Amino acid sequence: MTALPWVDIVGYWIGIFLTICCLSFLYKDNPFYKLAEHLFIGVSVGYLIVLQYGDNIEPKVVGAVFRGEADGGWWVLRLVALVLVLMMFVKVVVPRWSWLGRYPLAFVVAFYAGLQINAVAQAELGAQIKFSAGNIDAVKVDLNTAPVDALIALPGSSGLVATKLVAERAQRPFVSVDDAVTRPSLTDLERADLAGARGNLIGLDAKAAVGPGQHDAFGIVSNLLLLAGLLSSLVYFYFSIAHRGVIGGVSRFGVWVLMIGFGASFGLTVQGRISLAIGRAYDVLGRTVDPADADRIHGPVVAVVSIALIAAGIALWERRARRDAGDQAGSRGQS
Amino acid sequence: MTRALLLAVLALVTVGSAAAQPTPSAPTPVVPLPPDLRPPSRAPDPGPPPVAPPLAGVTDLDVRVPDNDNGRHFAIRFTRAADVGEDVVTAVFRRRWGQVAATAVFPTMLGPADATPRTWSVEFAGPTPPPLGALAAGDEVGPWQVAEVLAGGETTLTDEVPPGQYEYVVVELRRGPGDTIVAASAGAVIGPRATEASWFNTDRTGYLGIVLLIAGFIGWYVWETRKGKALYVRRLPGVDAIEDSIGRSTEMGRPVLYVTGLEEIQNIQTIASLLILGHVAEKTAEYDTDLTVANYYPLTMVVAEEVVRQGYANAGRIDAHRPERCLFITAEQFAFAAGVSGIILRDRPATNIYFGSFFGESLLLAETGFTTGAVQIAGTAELTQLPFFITACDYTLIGEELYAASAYLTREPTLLANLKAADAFKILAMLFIVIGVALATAGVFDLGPWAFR
Amino acid sequence: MKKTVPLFIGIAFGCFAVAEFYIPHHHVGALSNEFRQWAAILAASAFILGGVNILQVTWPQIRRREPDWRYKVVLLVSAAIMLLVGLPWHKLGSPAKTPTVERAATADAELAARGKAAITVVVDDDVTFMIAGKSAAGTGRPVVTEVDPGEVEVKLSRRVAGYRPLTAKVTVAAGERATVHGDPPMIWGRDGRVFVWIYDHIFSPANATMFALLAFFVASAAFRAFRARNVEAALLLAAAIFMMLGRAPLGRAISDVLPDVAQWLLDVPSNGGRRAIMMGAAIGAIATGLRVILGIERSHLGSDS
Amino acid sequence: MSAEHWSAKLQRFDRRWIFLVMAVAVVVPLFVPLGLPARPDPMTKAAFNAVEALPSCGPDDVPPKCARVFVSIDLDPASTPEIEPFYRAVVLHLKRKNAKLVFATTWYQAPPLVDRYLRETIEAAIAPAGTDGYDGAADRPYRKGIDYVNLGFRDGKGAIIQAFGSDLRGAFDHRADDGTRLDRIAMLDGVNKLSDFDLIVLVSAGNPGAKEYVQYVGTRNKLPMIAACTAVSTTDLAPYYQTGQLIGLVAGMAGSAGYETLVGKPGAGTAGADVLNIGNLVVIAAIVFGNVVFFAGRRYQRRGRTS
Repeated sequence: MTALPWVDIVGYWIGIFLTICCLSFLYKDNPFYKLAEHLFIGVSVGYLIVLQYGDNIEPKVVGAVFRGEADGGWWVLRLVALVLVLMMFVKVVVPRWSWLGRYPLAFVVAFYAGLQINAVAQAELGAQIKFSAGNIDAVKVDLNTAPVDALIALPGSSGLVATKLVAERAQRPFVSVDDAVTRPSLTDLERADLAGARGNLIGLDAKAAVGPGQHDAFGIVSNLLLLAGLLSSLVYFYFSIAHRGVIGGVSRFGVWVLMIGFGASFGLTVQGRISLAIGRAYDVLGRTVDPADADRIHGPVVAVVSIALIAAGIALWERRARRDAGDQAGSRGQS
Repeated sequence: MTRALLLAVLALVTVGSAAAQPTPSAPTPVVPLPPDLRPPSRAPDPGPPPVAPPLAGVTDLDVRVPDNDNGRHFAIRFTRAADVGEDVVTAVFRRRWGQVAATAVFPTMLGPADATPRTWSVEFAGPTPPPLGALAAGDEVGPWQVAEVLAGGETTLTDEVPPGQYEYVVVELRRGPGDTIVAASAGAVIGPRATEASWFNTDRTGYLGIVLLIAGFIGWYVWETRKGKALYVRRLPGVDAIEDSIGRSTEMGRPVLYVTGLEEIQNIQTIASLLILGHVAEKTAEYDTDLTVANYYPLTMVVAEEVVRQGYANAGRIDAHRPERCLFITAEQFAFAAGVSGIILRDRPATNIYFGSFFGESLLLAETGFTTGAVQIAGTAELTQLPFFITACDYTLIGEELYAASAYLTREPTLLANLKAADAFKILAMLFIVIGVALATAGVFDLGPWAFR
Repeated sequence: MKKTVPLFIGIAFGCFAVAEFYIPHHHVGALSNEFRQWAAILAASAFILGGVNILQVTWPQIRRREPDWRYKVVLLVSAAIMLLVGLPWHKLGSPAKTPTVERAATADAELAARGKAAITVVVDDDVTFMIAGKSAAGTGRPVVTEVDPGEVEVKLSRRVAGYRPLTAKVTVAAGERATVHGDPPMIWGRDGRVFVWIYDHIFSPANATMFALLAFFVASAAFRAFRARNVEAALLLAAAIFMMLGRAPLGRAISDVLPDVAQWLLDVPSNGGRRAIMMGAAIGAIATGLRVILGIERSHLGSDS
Repeated sequence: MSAEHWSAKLQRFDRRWIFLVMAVAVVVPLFVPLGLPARPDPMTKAAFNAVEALPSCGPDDVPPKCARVFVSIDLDPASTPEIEPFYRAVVLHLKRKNAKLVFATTWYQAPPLVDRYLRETIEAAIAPAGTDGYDGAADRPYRKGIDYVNLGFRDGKGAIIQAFGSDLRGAFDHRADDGTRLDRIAMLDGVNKLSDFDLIVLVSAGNPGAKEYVQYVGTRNKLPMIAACTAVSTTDLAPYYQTGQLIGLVAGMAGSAGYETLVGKPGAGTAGADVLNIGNLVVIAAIVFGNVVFFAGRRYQRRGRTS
């Protein structure tokens, strides 16, 4: 692996300096953050226009109309798109003709609204109604007769475990869940997995049994709770009646379910956000770079130097700001 | 040797197949050919040495247009012989029906039922020898084209073809060493079949039902409002706060910031946000407060500017409209968040309104807004960001409340009718679910999968 | 004319977009794809309007020396640089440079005896070359590699992105010596040296750090807002703590029940609420979409002034 | 001035102290590792099983003997910490099975990242024989056009994903990222749309990503899809996993750490997961402390009124 050129090493230094500038926003809004912010916005705008031209305008317009690569659509149709674009430009440039701009906007807004109606009707509404209107009875998987993919879905199970179970039951049907879990052909790791997943609330014992038609009591309760939560939350979104009396009670229960859901989602996100900060620390400490390069970048040293520089800069800026404020107060006399 | 063998394949077609084979779909009349077109019967040329014992061919060949097809597919089904070997593949050939071959006299596979099997001849197969080795989809064999070579023992195939009429021949081929073909069965023939594009996808009736039901309810309630019936809707604190906080911003002489979310016009939440922006602009025009609109996509900025202009025009203050206050920041998530944080900290707006779809940066905007003491009203249907808005903002419109905000702000009868329609459908949906659960649990009938395939 | 025609255009395209979903016919599908291309073109070309808007907003602030005008200069300059660097300038200059190959006049008897050929590669020290699958780092000095006679492919490339790799096909007979010179040229445009450098060292660190700020804001929001003022807030708080303990590996260390509780919280109440919001939002979205298509709500069609 | 009651002082607690504590909580554990085991959750195991179920074949075999997998890399530099560890683990898992890989992305920030990933993990072996700390099967460098193809980036959000579902070649204008025509690449024969792949792996940090794939193509043609997402999108995608529209879901850094343990090659995910614990504790402490301040403040106001 050849050595990293100097230009890139300086690049990493600039990257670390910008990282500290952005972090200084936590202290307060300061010149270093403003610099990083405007630099970041400028670069991103340039990046976007280059990409949009390369990916949308060039192939779809220049390519389609001038090089005749219009896939499917005849290039005449593509000219209409050009006309719509011009009308949109006229709206911004020539205020007097700005009503022309309404044609492309009307097309875009209505067309996308139409597409979204069906996409939402199918994936959000139809699919969710279909799955909510399902059977709430939770029947335990019968280890002796269930197909392979039902066995895979069991807690602690996997593709390999499932095939082994099928082979085992062919020789000798299972007598109990314990019997199935301790069969010889399972490896120690698989046995540990299965053992770890036992439990009659949501564990293996709740989901699986020997013999047909056994019900998972906690599963049924959970399904009922889910249905109750769903219906009461829907009542919360009901606009036509004031939330008082019985309706008020149900919608209050609905809000509680929503709040538990939001709390769970918040708790999940905390973990995600922290891992971002960890990732950032990794980059600055040079752990996501080839070790040979990391030695030449000296990430931690540059980070400390940047922190010192920016801290001093902010201190200076604050003293000057206080002095200016002081002068203004002084010049205006004791206000 | 194998070259001749394959050429023989398409000739060794049981000529009588058309008569014997019952065409399950509409019985296409076999058009007897006028005499002059029938090929001159010639003694079969000496031809290839004796062929290996023929394989058992496929039976019950059926080609039909699949349901809800877009007019470019055929569903081909056949049954293979029971004892067919592992090394036997099924080759499906197709040919456009009715296309008279340029040079050769038009021979038909469906000629009269003379007993002697037709042997392959140059006029019939056309000048170019077929590629014997790797027979792959799309190869030409005389006038015939290989639709697919099924090596995995499949017995069904969906063939994609340009619209038109086609004939199909399905043949079993035994592959010898080095991908050559050592034996071939008699070909089962079927045709002509025409592609049909269906005009309605029956699988999606459930979804069409939803859309028509909601449209019907909207129409019904709009008609109700035309009859002057007052519609009651419960209070929505988030929306009441909008008008109060705009008033508060006017008193404090600080601007109102409106962020239209991080999605293009492609997303319905952005469209809803822009509709609300129009009504908010009307209010800021009345109260004569500065309105700053931060947009993520340029196209959204263009529509936002048009909507704000309309708001100011409705309030009769078109002169006060400043188009440069509709900003396109940038279309990069965190550069946008940095830019809007900058606006929040430096312009110090008294009201921050975040309507539309937001992602990770929602918490950054909300926390920055909190430090400046602004009243923050958020509204989105993004499930992942609602917890942040609920914790960090003063008021939050959850999911459907965002779409209802326009109606609440304007209290316009037609928009209130929309709310009533949504409520009516909600009752229907709840009933559907409860009935569905009851039926499914009782094991009587699965309502869900029946309605929504 | 100014308002009614766009309204009808909206209704027409809106209804087509709704109907298209239910009609499998391939012509309808092709037409719908074509309209999608139009919308994509409109969205993309609007970016130019975006650039114009940024200029319209920042240029007056610079001219009038408003506070922070220096930063607006930084914004415009960096955007301009990124745009310029994004254009493929290298296509304008001299045609693509190919590596030069020189053959030694006399065959090398000793090599011929062993039935081998030799290829010497002379490249700078930051160029790596690959001969017949084996790659090595250039050292500025000639490097000799023995190869089997016949056609040999020599690939020269630079480790850092932004340079176009060069390949030379050299046919050498037994005993023949060939020297290959080459210098992978720097390219401009989207995969260009400067564009990728700016992306790697300015764009992505700033982007990653702004995202990482959320780790701090999550803590301050947790401190400020998760206060058990009422039952709802208490439930929000309890669910968040359970989820945090349950999902983190530490939670499993505390007790095996926690991950199951966290998973149950995710599967039952959270899903129930989630589905309700999804369905409610979907109903609202469809109603809004229909309002726009049927022209009940027209604020996006602007005024007649 | 009487000593200010401690609870009143607490009310004016500056939240920037919390930032400092979080900064320490993130940086310090990086130098003093904890080494807690990462136990994969059921959804991550389901994703692992989906890849494990793919047929494995020899280095020179061709489909249909080899599995063909479509990998959509939709992330930006900011979200790599959570998802990149999963990407590296799943690519090692796929390469062990010599699956043919087709890469694409719908995020415009992703192309430079995808090129770096291709250089580091595809064209080079991730875990050649004898890598320490890894006893699984070794993987080999992949050859462009034979073992993998990079289709590059296409903008258009849901609309372009819908195009992938119906006409993948047309959506990429019949060209790979480096310009070679798709119909000249043998491994893509017979592949015209997403349903022609054996598995679809969605490395998705947000929008467009796994949700759009489910919305626009998943439900329509019943595709086998597994997805990795940031922890925040877990609750967004969990319903799709429950309904089977996604057959596996690797959520956040904890998910990536779990997948790494399943593949048998601990990496950045596992190391990061350690640090997660401390960070989580800080947030929980902040919540508890916030409540202490709240209840103390309320008691102080009530005491203020009565006395």
